[in-house]
Amino acid sequence: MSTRLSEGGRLIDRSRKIAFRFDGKRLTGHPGDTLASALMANGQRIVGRSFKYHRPRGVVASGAEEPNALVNLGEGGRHEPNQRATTTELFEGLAATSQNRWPSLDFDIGEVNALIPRFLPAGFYYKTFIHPRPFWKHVFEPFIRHSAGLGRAPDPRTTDPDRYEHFYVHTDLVIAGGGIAGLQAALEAGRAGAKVLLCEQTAHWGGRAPVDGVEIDGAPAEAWIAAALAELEGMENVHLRLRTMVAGVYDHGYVIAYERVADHVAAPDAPRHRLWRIRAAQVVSATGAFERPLSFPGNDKPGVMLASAMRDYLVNWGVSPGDRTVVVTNNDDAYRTAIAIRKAGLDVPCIVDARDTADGPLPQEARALGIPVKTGMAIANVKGLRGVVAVQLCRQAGEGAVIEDVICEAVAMSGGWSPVVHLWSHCGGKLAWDAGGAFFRPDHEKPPTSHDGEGFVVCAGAADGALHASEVLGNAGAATGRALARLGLSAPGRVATASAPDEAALSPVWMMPQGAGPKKRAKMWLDFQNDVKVSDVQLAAREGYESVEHTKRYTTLGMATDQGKLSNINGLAVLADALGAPIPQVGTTTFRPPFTPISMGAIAGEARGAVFQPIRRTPIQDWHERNGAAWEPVGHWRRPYCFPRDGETKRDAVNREILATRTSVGLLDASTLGKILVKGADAGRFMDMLYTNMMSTLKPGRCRYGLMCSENGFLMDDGVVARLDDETFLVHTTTGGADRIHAHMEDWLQCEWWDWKVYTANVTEQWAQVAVVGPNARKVLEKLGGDIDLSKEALPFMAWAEGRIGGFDARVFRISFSGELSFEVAVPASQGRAFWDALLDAGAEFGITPYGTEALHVMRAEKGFIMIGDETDGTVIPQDLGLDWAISKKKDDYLGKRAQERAHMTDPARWKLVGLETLDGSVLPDGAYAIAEGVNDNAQRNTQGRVTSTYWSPTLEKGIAMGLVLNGPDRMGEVLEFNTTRKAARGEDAPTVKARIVSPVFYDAQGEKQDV
Amino acid sequence: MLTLTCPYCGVAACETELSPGGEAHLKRFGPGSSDDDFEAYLFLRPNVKGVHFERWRHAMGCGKWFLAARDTATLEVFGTYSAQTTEPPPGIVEAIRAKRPDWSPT
Amino acid sequence: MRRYSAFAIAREAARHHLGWERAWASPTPKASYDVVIVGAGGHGLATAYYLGRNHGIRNVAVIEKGWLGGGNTGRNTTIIRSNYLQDPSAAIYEKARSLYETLSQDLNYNVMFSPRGVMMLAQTEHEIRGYQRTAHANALQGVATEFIGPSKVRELCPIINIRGPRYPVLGALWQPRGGTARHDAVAWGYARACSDMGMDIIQQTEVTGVRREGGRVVGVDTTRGHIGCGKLGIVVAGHSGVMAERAGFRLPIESVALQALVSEPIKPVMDVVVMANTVHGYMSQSDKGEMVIGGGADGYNNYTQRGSFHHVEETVRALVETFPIISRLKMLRWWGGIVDMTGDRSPIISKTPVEGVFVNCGWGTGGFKAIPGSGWAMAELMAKGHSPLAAEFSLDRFREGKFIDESVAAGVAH
Amino acid sequence: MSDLARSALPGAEAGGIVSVREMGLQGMVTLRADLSVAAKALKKVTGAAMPEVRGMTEGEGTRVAWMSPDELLILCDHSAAGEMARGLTEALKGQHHLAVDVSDARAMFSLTGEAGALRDVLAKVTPADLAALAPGEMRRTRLQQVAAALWFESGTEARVVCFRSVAQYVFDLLALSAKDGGAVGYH
Ligand SMILES: Cc1cc2nc3c(=O)[nH]c(=O)nc-3n(C[C@H](O)[C@H](O)[C@H](O)COP(=O)(O)OP(=O)(O)OC[C@H]3O[C@@H](n4cnc5c(N)ncnc54)[C@H](O)[C@@H]3O)c2cc1C
Ligand SMILES: NC(=O)c1ccc[n+]([C@@H]2O[C@H](COP(=O)([O-])OP(=O)(O)OC[C@H]3O[C@@H](n4cnc5c(N)ncnc54)[C@H](O)[C@@H]3O)[C@@H](O)[C@H]2O)c1
Ligand SMILES: Cc1cc2nc3c(=O)[nH]c(=O)nc-3n(C[C@H](O)[C@H](O)[C@H](O)COP(=O)(O)O)c2cc1C
Ligand SMILES: [Zn+2]
Repeated sequence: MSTRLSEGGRLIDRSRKIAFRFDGKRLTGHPGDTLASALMANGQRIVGRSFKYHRPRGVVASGAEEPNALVNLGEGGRHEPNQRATTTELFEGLAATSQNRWPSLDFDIGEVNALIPRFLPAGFYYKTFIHPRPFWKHVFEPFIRHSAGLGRAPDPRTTDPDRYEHFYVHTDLVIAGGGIAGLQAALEAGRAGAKVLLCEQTAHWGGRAPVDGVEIDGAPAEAWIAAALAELEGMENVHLRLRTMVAGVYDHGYVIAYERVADHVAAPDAPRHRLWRIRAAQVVSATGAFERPLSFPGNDKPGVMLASAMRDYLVNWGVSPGDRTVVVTNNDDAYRTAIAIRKAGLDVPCIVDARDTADGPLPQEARALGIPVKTGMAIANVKGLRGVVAVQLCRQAGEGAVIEDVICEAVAMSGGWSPVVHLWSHCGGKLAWDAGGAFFRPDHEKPPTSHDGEGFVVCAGAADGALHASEVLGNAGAATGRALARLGLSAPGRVATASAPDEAALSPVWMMPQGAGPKKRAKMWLDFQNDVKVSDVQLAAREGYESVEHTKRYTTLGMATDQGKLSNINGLAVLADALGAPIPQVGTTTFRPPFTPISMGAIAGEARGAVFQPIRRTPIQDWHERNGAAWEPVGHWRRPYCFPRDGETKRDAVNREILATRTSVGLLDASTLGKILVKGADAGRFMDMLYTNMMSTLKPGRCRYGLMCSENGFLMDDGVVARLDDETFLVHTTTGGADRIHAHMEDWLQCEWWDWKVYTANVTEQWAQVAVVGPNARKVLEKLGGDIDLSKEALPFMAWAEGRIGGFDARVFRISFSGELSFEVAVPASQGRAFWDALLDAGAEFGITPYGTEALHVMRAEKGFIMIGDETDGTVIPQDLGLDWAISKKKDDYLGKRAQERAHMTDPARWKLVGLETLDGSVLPDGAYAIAEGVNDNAQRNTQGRVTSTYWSPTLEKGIAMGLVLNGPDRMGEVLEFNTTRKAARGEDAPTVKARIVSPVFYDAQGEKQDV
Repeated sequence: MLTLTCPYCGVAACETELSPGGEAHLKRFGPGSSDDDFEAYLFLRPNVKGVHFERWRHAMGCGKWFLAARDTATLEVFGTYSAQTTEPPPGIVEAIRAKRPDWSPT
Repeated sequence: MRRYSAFAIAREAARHHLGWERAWASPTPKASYDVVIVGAGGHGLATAYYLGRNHGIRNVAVIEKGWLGGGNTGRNTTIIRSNYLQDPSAAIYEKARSLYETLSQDLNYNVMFSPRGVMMLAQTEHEIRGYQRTAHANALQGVATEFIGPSKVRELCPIINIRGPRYPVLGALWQPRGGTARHDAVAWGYARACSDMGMDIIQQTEVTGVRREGGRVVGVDTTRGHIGCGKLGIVVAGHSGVMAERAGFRLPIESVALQALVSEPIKPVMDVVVMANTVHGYMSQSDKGEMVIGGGADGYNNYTQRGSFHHVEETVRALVETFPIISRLKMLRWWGGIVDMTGDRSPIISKTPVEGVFVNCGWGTGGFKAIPGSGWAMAELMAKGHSPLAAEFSLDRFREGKFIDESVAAGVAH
Repeated sequence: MSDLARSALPGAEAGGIVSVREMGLQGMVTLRADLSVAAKALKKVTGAAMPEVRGMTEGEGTRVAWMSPDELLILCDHSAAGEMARGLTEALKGQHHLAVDVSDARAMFSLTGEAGALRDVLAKVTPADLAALAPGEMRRTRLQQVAAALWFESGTEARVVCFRSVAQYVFDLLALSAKDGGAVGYH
């Protein structure tokens, strides 16, 4: 059993206690503990269950590479699954529960899987569950899904109470990793005057060196680290950041870092996470190295840990892994663990070294402490069900015949180290195989390249393969020098020298013992979380999943939450061996961001609630809000759909608004309509290219409705153009069209007709625009007074005028989208709200009624006016809509004209716009199709038209619709059958609705009402 | 995440301040042009894996369109330049040649 | 080929799984084939499979520059649906979907087609109208879909924030037999079946040129030498432009990066696929427990299989709003693929200006779901010179203006 | 009509690590012209010299900011903007140009606080390189999801201009970023 020692623990504050809970048990730890160290200190050996076989698992690592110790953290809205205990700082009141087990961690029914893993090899699901067919959906898949996942999902009835934010930074250098390599790099770059951001993912500086007893410039590493920090803190150009993980490196020096601002606090009054979005000219990856496990049978049992992690728990947190620990290794570094354990007063029954000799300074020191060193040996088996109780030793060279049993509670394993090359690789940096160290390290010749085609990442220290302390600082110095040189800077000052006892070469060991048979190989874990074993990788190779990417996907090796940090290299080596190919030829899988998982909350940043998306507001929006508007989003605008009054349904409200407008006067906030000024000597010529109509002939003072097509011929926008003066047009666009059309204009002006004298300005938001509509519209405006003559004679239909209405600066357009007498009045936005209020006042005696977009839509449909987005859908040309009158025959060219000459566009069989009226007065269903005889080549029912808009008309008291119909205009009076979907989904014959083809103008066909 | 320098503002703009606009230096074909020419103008693209000339708009900035020469396989940028030109200017061609000696304009 | 079954697993378990044979062979290329397919993605492999199965053409090689299934087929978010608006689209996607229903049995390889249902949320009035139109079209196309209300949406997917303050859910287009499948298995299953028919799948071999004589294809140059062929199918997705250039023509295609991401795995909370086009995001939960999330496409040409961060930011932002529970989940991995976008965002299955050369591409952001149908149609076109399913997807449509535009129905086409 | 006129968010204020305030009505004129020949007219009407690329110049009660190679933004009294636009049109007669009052199309905010905190708050919402932004230089950029322009009035005050319709969004965004507890301590 693991426990807290009476002394030691450089990171904990023993003077204070912290209470926390695990699976409901009340436990205590100290400030400085991680959840993992605190659990171990409390003797909690099993901390989780594996994914596939539900095997009991203990802590194996001490950092980001941990695959086992994942917990559900927090409660209610703060519940977070899959939190890594090794990187979770303990805080008062922390509550965690174990995952992937039922009913309890110690007794898990799912563990039955572990008894039959033989029947569940890699990819077993591809080979079975095939018959009978419906069983997959109804039996097999639910079974698999039931055992899926790790952590518990958050409760949908709760919401995350925390806030998140982004932070943009531009800097010369980002340094990832605050070990001695990262600190050295920061010192050098700082002294050279570069702008530096140094990020360390944990809560403390210095990395491994203090744990490993490294000396720098003759003193313990900690002294140098403290001095380095002091110097760095004094530099204006250097920023230091703890709890900040560099998550990804992207093209052109874009770097994402993930700051856990408040994860170590119970209920923070601060953003929980801050996502740093950094532009760095250069990146220094001083991310260290990961220790590799060894693949021996039973290497996944609770109590088997990485040697370096065990050392971390002893030195950093004063935690003993157990009274007796066997160390198994293929290198000298792991002897440090044996020595540390022994020095802590605990027993190391033996060191099992797969190499034939071990006589460097560290092995000698271990022997001197009385620890037996067994060379050429291996572990044949780990005994114990819920954790280690003994190991059985054998010869590494053999097949696993047991030579002796060694009683122990813990095993420290080390298979060597692999540089953390993730950040180097994210953006395309290539790797080289280092045969001596048996690892991949950055190939300096092939760095990831930036916008200038030059490398922009360097690796420093252990991350570059400089594993031994004596090489680390020199390597970091040189790497930083390369990065600085690319910045045109050079590094003054001295690089410190670190020292540690020499280490002999490791001997690569990918399987232990090397001759293990299939039974043993099926118990050697590679990917701990996903339960991928040596036998699985070998199976993949045997079945032809030879590419490392196939093996990964077939076995799920490296796809767990640690992303293969623990043992991908072991897996590759096993694959290479199975294929008889050299390791570098097999290569690695792709390194993808993030380095360790980051919260979705942080990615979304502040964008939730009120600032999820901008809501564009008109100057009159407040009034709409206060008067109970139902909303219709249009782009980022949010327009009133209607204004339901007490007890009214939306439909009631729409009908009321329409009738009030048609009989007296209504009011529409039309401020969202696009308004673009087009001015210059060539403005007329430009307008003629933009619109299908002839616009250059429009007279100042007059308005004209126009159509705009894309160069591909399709209708893209419509609206009224007013000519302000000889040189100036005011273009009205649809609400959604303003920015798009303005950009479209600028595109043509800047990129095609750049010699034309035309300027545009988008003045949409300068104006509040209100449509005053209905037979009493003129009376209301006249009541306000002012200096504009609003009479029919002075201001006829399709004219505009400028002046004052009441006290307001106004432009009045005599245009109508409803068929009624209508004035669209634009006033400066700042006066918009006051103007609206004044209209309501003046109109009170006429029962003036604000209306929303739905009333607008119904009224325009009653008049047979098309609506962009309803009658058009990106496939419709003006000719389809009977708008030929708006297509100038006199112009040689306009945008879309050439496209409209293509075969399909001139096809007489194109569907054309008509009105539709059901025989029974009902409303046609939205989007219904007119059925035709027979089926097409693909057995789909033939059709001959479709509904484009359909409404209940309160004016006419019946359903009205528009649609596109084959030869429609020539078939007036014919009755079509439209489909419904009511029963179709159930496969039954759906009823159809009969409707007659009529003129699309249902109301006031002569246009008498608008022209008064 | 590209950075492109707007030739008008001189600002090294983040991709999120820009909007992309497809291939540059297209020649417009209008009424009277052949079906072949018109189809090629609207749709057919070399879509090269390598040096690409393209349009960008400094949308969250000066609002101007500009052109860029960029390698689509490495994202290296050889330069940005005015949109008011029908072919890559000599300076850009030189910059590309310096890095891609085998490259020739198509 | 030995058949896969639970029984076979039990038998193999007894001998430690040492007896399994290769799923597909690793042959040396022959001097020539009747048909060469370039690209061992889902579409290329399915084309080969149906050439053999439906048309008896088995002297076929599929040449792949990397590892089979390693293109977009191996990196997509696996959504399968056929609730398309336009007739030609609905026809081919529904053909594909119905083939998916029995694909595991046909291939004797469990591709885990899971018809758990796909729901496309309507969050504006405009979207409601659009989806109602699609539902009407689908009813006549033989595609079973239904427009459902918000309470049904909540019942089917309790983790959706129906009353989202910004875009409340107003309804959804629901295709109960849409769903997902295991993407890698689709490629592997077809590859195994092709190999079993005696076809050669030649991996790690790039086609570098197309040889023509008198305007007709006679073979291809590869990194492993010349290989002759009677007919050539180019099925290379993101690399279609590059291959077309090698064959001497241009395509209405641009290649851009599309991104996706997965969360860490959690216990099942979501049994359906949800697409929210107003806010631009979609999500499903895999059988392993990860939330599988699709991001947006970059707007510029790109061949790097990496995209820009802000597309992922936008997607995640949209999904946190739609599914608030994901706020405290963590993104595990994030990647990109290079998709081939056509001028009307619909695919191309067509003859080309070079006789004997056929092209199948342009599936853009949404071709995984089409794999069986596309292979079926492409094989028919290559074997017989005509396929009703492919007819409308020919290259001529760009010249004639006969576009198949689906953007009306869905902002994104996954 | 100043008594009827309202800015986008009259009186809106928020405090925290910096203070955010909507500045009320602000006159603005957009001028598009060939800037190489418009200097005289500009000087005459605004009293300000032609600004350099991205620069700002001062006139009598006016400010002129460079917006693009053929566009300037003139800041002036709200009540003077209409006249200013007409004056420019007059002064540039015969020359291709467009001058228009856009005062009401925009909203303006002032952010004040300690120099570091001020930059920290802005760095939460804009990808622009703030260190490269000299006082008196205007940067057009984005504030998270919307376009905006910003500049430093002094070491401890920044100004932000955005479109009127998104004023509430920008205010909320800035207020949230300035909230207590959100100090970054970077700048
Ligand atoms: C992130 C993402 C999410 C997606 N989500 C969905 C979804 O949810 N639903 C859906 O239906 N679709 C989705 N798609 C689209 C779908 O993945 C693709 O449409 C589909 O996989 C294309 O298959 P393919 O066989 O045509 O291409 P690929 O699978 O890309 O295969 C093409 C193959 O050609 C090879 N090749 C290229 N050039 C050569 C050459 N010169 N010589 C030899 N071989 C060559 C490539 O290496 C590659 O293996 C998504 C795509 C992406 C990128
Ligand atoms: N003797 C051996 O076999 C051996 C092997 C490996 C390491 N070492 C020792 O390790 C030390 C190497 O020093 P070093 O500085 O290169 O490495 P280090 O491991 O000491 O420091 C790396 C630091 O980077 C941090 N980090 C990693 N990824 C990060 C990311 N994405 N973002 C932010 N922070 C991140 C880590 O938390 C750690 O603090 C030396 O003391 C060396 O002797 C020895
Ligand atoms: C549906 C789906 C589910 C995935 N699930 C995981 C997963 O659980 N773990 C993981 O590491 N990657 C997962 N991936 C991502 C792959 O590891 C890989 O990133 C992706 O296929 C792209 O390939 P590449 O990153 O090798 O280029 C998944 C991908 C897809 C398409
Ligand atoms: Zn610019």
